[in-house]
Amino acid sequence: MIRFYEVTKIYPNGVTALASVNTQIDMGEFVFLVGSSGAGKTTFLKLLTREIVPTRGQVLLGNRNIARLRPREVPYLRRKVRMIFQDFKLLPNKTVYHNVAFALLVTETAPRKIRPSVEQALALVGLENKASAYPDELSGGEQQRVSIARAIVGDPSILLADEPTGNLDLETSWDIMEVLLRINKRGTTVIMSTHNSVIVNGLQQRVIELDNGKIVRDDRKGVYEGEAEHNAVLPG
Amino acid sequence: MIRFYEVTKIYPNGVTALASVNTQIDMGEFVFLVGSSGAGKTTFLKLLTREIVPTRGQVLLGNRNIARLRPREVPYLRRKVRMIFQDFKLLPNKTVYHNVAFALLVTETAPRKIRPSVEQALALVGLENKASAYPDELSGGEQQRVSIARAIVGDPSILLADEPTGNLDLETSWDIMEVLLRINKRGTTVIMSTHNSVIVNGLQQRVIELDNGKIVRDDRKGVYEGEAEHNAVLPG
Amino acid sequence: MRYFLAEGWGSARRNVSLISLGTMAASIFVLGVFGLVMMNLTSVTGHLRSSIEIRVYVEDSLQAQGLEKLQQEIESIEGVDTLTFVSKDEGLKRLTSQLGERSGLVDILEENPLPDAFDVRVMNADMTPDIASSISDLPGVLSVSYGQGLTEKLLATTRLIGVTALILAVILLGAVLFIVGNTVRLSLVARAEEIEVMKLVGATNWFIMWPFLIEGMIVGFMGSSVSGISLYAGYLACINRVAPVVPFIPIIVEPAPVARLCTGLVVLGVLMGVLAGGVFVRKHLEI
Amino acid sequence: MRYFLAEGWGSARRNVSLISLGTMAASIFVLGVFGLVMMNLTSVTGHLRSSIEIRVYVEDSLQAQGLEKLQQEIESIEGVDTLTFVSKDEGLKRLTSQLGERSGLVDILEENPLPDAFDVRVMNADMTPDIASSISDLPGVLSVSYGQGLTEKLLATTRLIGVTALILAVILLGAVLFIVGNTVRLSLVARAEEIEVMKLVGATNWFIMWPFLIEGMIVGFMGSSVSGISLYAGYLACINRVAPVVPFIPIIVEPAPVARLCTGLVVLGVLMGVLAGGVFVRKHLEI
Ligand SMILES: Nc1ncnc2c1ncn2[C@@H]1O[C@H](COP(=O)(O)OP(=O)(O)OP(=O)(O)O)[C@@H](O)[C@H]1O
Ligand SMILES: Nc1ncnc2c1ncn2[C@@H]1O[C@H](COP(=O)(O)OP(=O)(O)OP(=O)(O)O)[C@@H](O)[C@H]1O
Ligand SMILES: [Mg+2]
Ligand SMILES: [Mg+2]
Repeated sequence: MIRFYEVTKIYPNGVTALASVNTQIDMGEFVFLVGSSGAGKTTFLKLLTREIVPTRGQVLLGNRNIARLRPREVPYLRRKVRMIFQDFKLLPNKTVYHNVAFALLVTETAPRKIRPSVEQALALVGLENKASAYPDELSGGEQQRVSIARAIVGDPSILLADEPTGNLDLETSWDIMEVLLRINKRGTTVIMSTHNSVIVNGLQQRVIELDNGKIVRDDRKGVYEGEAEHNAVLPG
Repeated sequence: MIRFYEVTKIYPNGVTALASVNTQIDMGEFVFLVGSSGAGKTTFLKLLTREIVPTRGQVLLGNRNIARLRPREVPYLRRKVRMIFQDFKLLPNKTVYHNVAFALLVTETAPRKIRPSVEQALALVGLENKASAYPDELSGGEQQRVSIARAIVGDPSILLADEPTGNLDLETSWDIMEVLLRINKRGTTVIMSTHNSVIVNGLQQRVIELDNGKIVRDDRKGVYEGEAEHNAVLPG
Repeated sequence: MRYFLAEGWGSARRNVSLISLGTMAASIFVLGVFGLVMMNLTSVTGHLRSSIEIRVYVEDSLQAQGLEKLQQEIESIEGVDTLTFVSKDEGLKRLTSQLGERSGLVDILEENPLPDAFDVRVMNADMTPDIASSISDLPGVLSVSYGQGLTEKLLATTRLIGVTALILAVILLGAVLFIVGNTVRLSLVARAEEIEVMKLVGATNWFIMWPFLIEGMIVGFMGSSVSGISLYAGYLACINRVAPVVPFIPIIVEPAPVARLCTGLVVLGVLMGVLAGGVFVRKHLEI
Repeated sequence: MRYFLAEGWGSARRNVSLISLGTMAASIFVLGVFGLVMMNLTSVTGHLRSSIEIRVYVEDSLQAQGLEKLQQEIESIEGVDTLTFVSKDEGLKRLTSQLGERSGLVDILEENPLPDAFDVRVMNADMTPDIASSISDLPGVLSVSYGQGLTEKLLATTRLIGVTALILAVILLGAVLFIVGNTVRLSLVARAEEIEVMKLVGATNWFIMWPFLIEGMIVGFMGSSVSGISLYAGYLACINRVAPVVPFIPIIVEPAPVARLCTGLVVLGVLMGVLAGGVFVRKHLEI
């Protein structure tokens, strides 16, 4: 169980990215995190991997306050809570295969289990034939899919997906959503930030909407707000 | 006038990103470039800024073969043909303001014209209040908007937008589209690659669709194909 | 473990490139050249200092017994190493050969004007003046000569050379440590991002650190081996040509001490590499 | 232009950091120390070499006229610098003082056994043996003495020192150029991306290059100034304590040559900085 209790995050330069956020996400849930650009979605997710710590308030995982973890416990947190990064964060001097395998290596997975797992993950995102390419030889969407493969390969108990379909066409996006939903079915909690209204509306899952660092909506079976409205009022 | 004549691009690792592409885009046109991830969209755009040169065939701008430009002519090409990069390519040690001003500085714009132009561009993308932040202090969508501001600030004659709304919510995306359309109205040719079906369908402009490096569709007043179909067939 | 070695080696090959390797090699080479110069300098000044001796002229009145007593007294002075008796006849022979061209002068002498003497060697050349003055106070001693003036100059000079060489050694070693450390670290800066990603993906600090340590070790070993070996071979090749030209200068020609120096350099290189790599990751891990 | 300066300075402050500056300073410092040692060594060996002279003993049969003719003949030999007449009486006086303790020997002589002589100074000490043998072939010359053996040793030694110092200088300069160049370049590697972006945004090559050149110049100037100034001040401070201790060694104590050396170092530093910056961008610009 994930709990945010009065969480406020103010960055060193004075920007308030989250302001007194309270919420609870149960194990096994599938949650969409929506909101306009700069609303605080990435900040929300980063708090869960302890990439940042809250300025005030507590982020609880189970009963542990994540900010209070000892430094040497952090790597183990990050093996349970995997993130699909908005900016991919691939290692430029490793091939696609090794970028994905790396996530298993660090968890000290038995070597003989690594190859089949990696190959399966790459197949899920449709990159079987790019295994030996380096990140800068990939298109934007392909890099994004490598980052997804790396996050799902170890069957994490919590999967954070930050805008995982931003660079993908709708068809590939649906393929990715299928993967995420399947993982969720197996019991993994999935929190996904997205701007893709088609997907949000199509899946009817829980939707948490952030605006300016505050939670302004929390719907079971929500839709992406505002789409209809904007679809009608065309510019130009 | 932009002309692709039998353009083939094979990357050093043997991947064929474009195969015998022929097309023509007139000055002042607005073109959507669509296609699945890895279809060759970014490759198509990079050929126009001479970031890469075709393996076979010719890319003509006016009557000049871009591949044949002398090295010292390339900077002047890139001042006329501005690109919004899919991966933003911001200078990490410059503030937002200076990242945008930089595009004017290199064109030897009169110093007193720089500040108002930069401020106007930042206002257009809604980042007036982030002028003094550094790129790593911005959210994904904000970085994308800086990259857009930098591309439009010099009123280029050709604007290439590679997935400019990938990290933006629909509302901000429409604001950006308004800006691009306004620039297009003033005579700038705009070629925009995108996966955003809502926008493509809403604007009914020319659509070129790539698949596996080939042009498979070229519609005046096109729509984003496949949306209806996928919207219906929900996974899970 | 296999992973770490493979990783360290692989990344050493891919990233560190020739720059830190070259810097390591160049620095170690300079250090080695300096070390060789120092070794030879020490050998030369040592030779010079060991050639200093005190000539003690004995009063003619002294008989065999008196001579023996004086000898014992001199030997009992602290710092005296060995002592040789030089009879007046032998003294004249030596003087004749010392005067060289002008020895005709001696031939016209009717009688040997020289007294008997002792040649005294001291343990530490720096003590020569003190010991000489102690000896001159002994009864039966006519006069004491150790090239007063010249010997003091020689001693001061060798001392100056020694101190200067030591200061230079410290400066050079400091500079080399600084330069090599920084170069290895700079060459790793491009990989701060890699460390960041590893941390985000859940790698433990040790897991991240090992490849860097191994990489530092490899760079240190390879860089210093290159210069150690070329120094060893180059020095011995050179010296075998130089030594015959200046046979009177006691240059070091045996391979053993040179080999020891070069081995020391390689060890130093490896230590520097590992340290630089270790310090770098530690900093970026913010442990 | 204002842009370039501001940019070069700004990025020098932000990026290059203390590492290349420190490396530059350390390297230049080592180079400077070596330069000072070389200067003093040259001064000392020069002093030693200039103290070599040829003593020409003249046959007793030679009269005033014959002496004059011989003097002219010697002076006309190539390489002879100056020539002083030493009468037999003066010669005896000098010998007396040379013999020091043993001068009692001279007192018992009834007659001065020494011949008249010339002291000949040569222009280049290396030519001493040749000139001496030319002189000894002249009629009226009894014998020639220049400390045969010892002088050859001295000459060989100073030559060895000179050659060694030169080789070391070349090695050291090479190493410093290599190290400084690479460090400055390494510190710029993180900015290869920046150059890439500048190119994509339409900056001309010159526009990209200038800030790097200025930055290289600033780093070079600051790094070498730091060590140049500290070297100058440090040397003069030290030498004023050392010089009185060894008055017989001709150490360089005047500020002028030291200042020249340090200025040279600063110029070298600036050149290296600019070059390293220039080479780096050129490479990444792929002009
Ligand atoms: N530098 C490169 N070296 C090798 N292969 C490359 C390189 N850049 C792209 N490719 C390959 O070329 C193909 C086309 O890439 P491109 O970037 O043009 O696709 P795209 O249409 O922009 O895709 P996306 O929507 O995912 O950004 C892909 O298969 C990609 O892997
Ligand atoms: N490292 C940082 N330092 C300072 N300010 C930051 C930092 N990271 C984010 N911010 C600011 O915090 C706010 C929230 O950022 P966040 O990245 O959480 O937004 P987001 O919802 O992920 O937006 P997007 O959809 O554009 O990715 C933004 O205004 C951003 O400028
Ligand atoms: Mg974000
Ligand atoms: Mg692309």
